[in-house]
Amino acid sequence: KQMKDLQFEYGQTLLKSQLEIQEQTLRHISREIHDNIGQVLSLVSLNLNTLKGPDTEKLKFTSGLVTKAIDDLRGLSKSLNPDRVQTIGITESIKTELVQLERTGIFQTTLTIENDLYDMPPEKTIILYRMVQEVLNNIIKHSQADKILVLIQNDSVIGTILISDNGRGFSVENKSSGIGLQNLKQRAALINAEVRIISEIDEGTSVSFILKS
Amino acid sequence: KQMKDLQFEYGQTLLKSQLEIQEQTLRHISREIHDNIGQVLSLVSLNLNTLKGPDTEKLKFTSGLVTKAIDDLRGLSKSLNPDRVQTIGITESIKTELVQLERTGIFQTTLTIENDLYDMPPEKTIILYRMVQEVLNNIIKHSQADKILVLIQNDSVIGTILISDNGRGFSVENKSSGIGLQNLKQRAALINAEVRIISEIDEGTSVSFILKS
Amino acid sequence: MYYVTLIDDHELIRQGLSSLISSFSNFRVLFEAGSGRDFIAKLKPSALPHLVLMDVTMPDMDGYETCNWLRVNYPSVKVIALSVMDDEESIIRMLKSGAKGYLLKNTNPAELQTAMESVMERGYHFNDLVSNKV
Ligand SMILES: Nc1ncnc2c1ncn2[C@@H]1O[C@H](COP(=O)(O)OP(=O)(O)OP(=O)(O)O)[C@@H](O)[C@H]1O
Ligand SMILES: Nc1ncnc2c1ncn2[C@@H]1O[C@H](COP(=O)(O)OP(=O)(O)OP(=O)(O)O)[C@@H](O)[C@H]1O
Ligand SMILES: [K+]
Ligand SMILES: [Mg+2]
Ligand SMILES: [Mg+2]
Ligand SMILES: [Mg+2]
Repeated sequence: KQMKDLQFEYGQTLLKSQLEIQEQTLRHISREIHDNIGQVLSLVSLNLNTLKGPDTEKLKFTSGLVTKAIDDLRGLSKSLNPDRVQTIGITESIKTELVQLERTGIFQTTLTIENDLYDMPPEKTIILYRMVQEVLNNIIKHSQADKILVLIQNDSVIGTILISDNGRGFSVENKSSGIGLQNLKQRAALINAEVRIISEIDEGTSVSFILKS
Repeated sequence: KQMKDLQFEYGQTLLKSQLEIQEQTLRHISREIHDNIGQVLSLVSLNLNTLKGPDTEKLKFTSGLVTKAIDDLRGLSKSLNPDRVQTIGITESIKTELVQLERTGIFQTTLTIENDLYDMPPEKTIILYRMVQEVLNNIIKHSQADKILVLIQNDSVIGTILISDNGRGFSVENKSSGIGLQNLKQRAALINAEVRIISEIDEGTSVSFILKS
Repeated sequence: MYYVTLIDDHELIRQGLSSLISSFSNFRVLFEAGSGRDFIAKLKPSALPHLVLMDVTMPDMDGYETCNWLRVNYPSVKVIALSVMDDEESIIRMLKSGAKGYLLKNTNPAELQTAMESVMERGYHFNDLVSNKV
């Protein structure tokens, strides 16, 4: 009994230490980008725009590249916020994920919101977000789909997030081993939610999270 | 009892989810820097070096700035590795911290290694590293010191990390509340280590970790 | 001729801006400062700048504080914020603190000059960054 408590505590402390180290890295990088690299590139950009020379075309092109690098760094700097998911909420986080999937050029995605979900506590948001990511990762890894639909509903007592793909599907009973779907159920139980998986070979897959308040 | 288990599991899952999200952010940013921003800037650098114009001085200067930005990004990309501390080990991690402290221009640091510590399990390394960081952060925040000494010893049964500063010191008995030093003792217990704090007003502070194998 | 002061903790940026502004025929750099505190120490009430180009994040005394200080003590001195950040919060806070325009540091020189002229002649400069926020 005491032994078990100690092991628990060890596990907790380890996770916390890892988290703290990563948070510090994120903060450090965000600061470096902001205080240093972004500034230096701004100056490059300023200088390029005042350079004169015979090769104006090339100068313009190069200057465009620097602008792109600055914009990209700014984007990174924003996504570095360790509390991003909590701050923007689950619906916005899903949007961001879908935009990234679209960018791959492989998936066409549709998000439909029939009444947005109520705000939920930050901890719940984080666990739910990881669950959504697991489902999306499964689609990327296993489905061979080219369309992804996400439907968000809220009938004031129960909220639903439904994620479906038009891929190869699988037999839910005889699925191969993996810990993703197992984790999903465990995590759902912890946030008072339910997971429903419907899939049929060649008929695509749909996973829904039923959120009870 | 069951209730307690559930709460604990919830806490674990929450920490894990946060860790996973951060890891993903780190990986994403590392990839972006490497595949995208770094490449774009390399192209900028190339272009600048082939540009001709009346203002060679400015061109050279600007090109130097781009090279600096590329080098800095490469440095960031390295520190983005989520497992960095585990990979390079505790002694190297301490070196990196001290180099950063030197860079502030406020502290002069000395690291002495009398027999390096034995390799330890990755989890232990991470917890120990956080403990070292807490001590260094306390020096930064509270000590008003300008010198930091770190001594690493290993007499084959017991390893020691001693960190001392030449700052204002404090009364260990009547210290003001903070959770840093408390955490230190708890964490030490978990990795089978001991913490000794010696401090006296105006006489500096030294904190040692005694690592039993 | 308008006199300009540059406040930025990044020395390279100050140098770059300073040499750029020296090429604008209607502006001259009066002095440079590395933070709000440094600025206040160097400021001579008998020789105020017409315009300040102000960084946002600086140690010691940041752009918001310095802007507010100017608004209270020398309301005639105009401020344009120059930053690498384009987030809503920074922009709104700088404008609320009294900045008459907000530009990114990689703004091209022609637009910078236009903005400086606009603030001196009309009292403000609206670009997309600013208009979307007010
Ligand atoms: N959207 C999907 N389309 C097709 N097959 C799927 C889909 N989602 C899951 N599967 C099938 O179910 C199996 C189990 O999924 P699960 O997420 O548990 O494990 P995994 O993804 O293989 O590994 P991991 O532990 O990394 O998640 C997968 O191996 C795959 O065969
Ligand atoms: N190296 C040091 N030099 C001088 N005083 C110190 C030093 N280390 C700790 N102290 C004193 O001991 C107190 C307790 O330290 P502790 O790390 O527990 O808390 P803290 O640093 O104030 O807050 P935190 O919870 O963020 O760590 C500090 O507030 C400070 O007064
Ligand atoms: K001039
Ligand atoms: Mg999976
Ligand atoms: Mg502390
Ligand atoms: Mg700055």
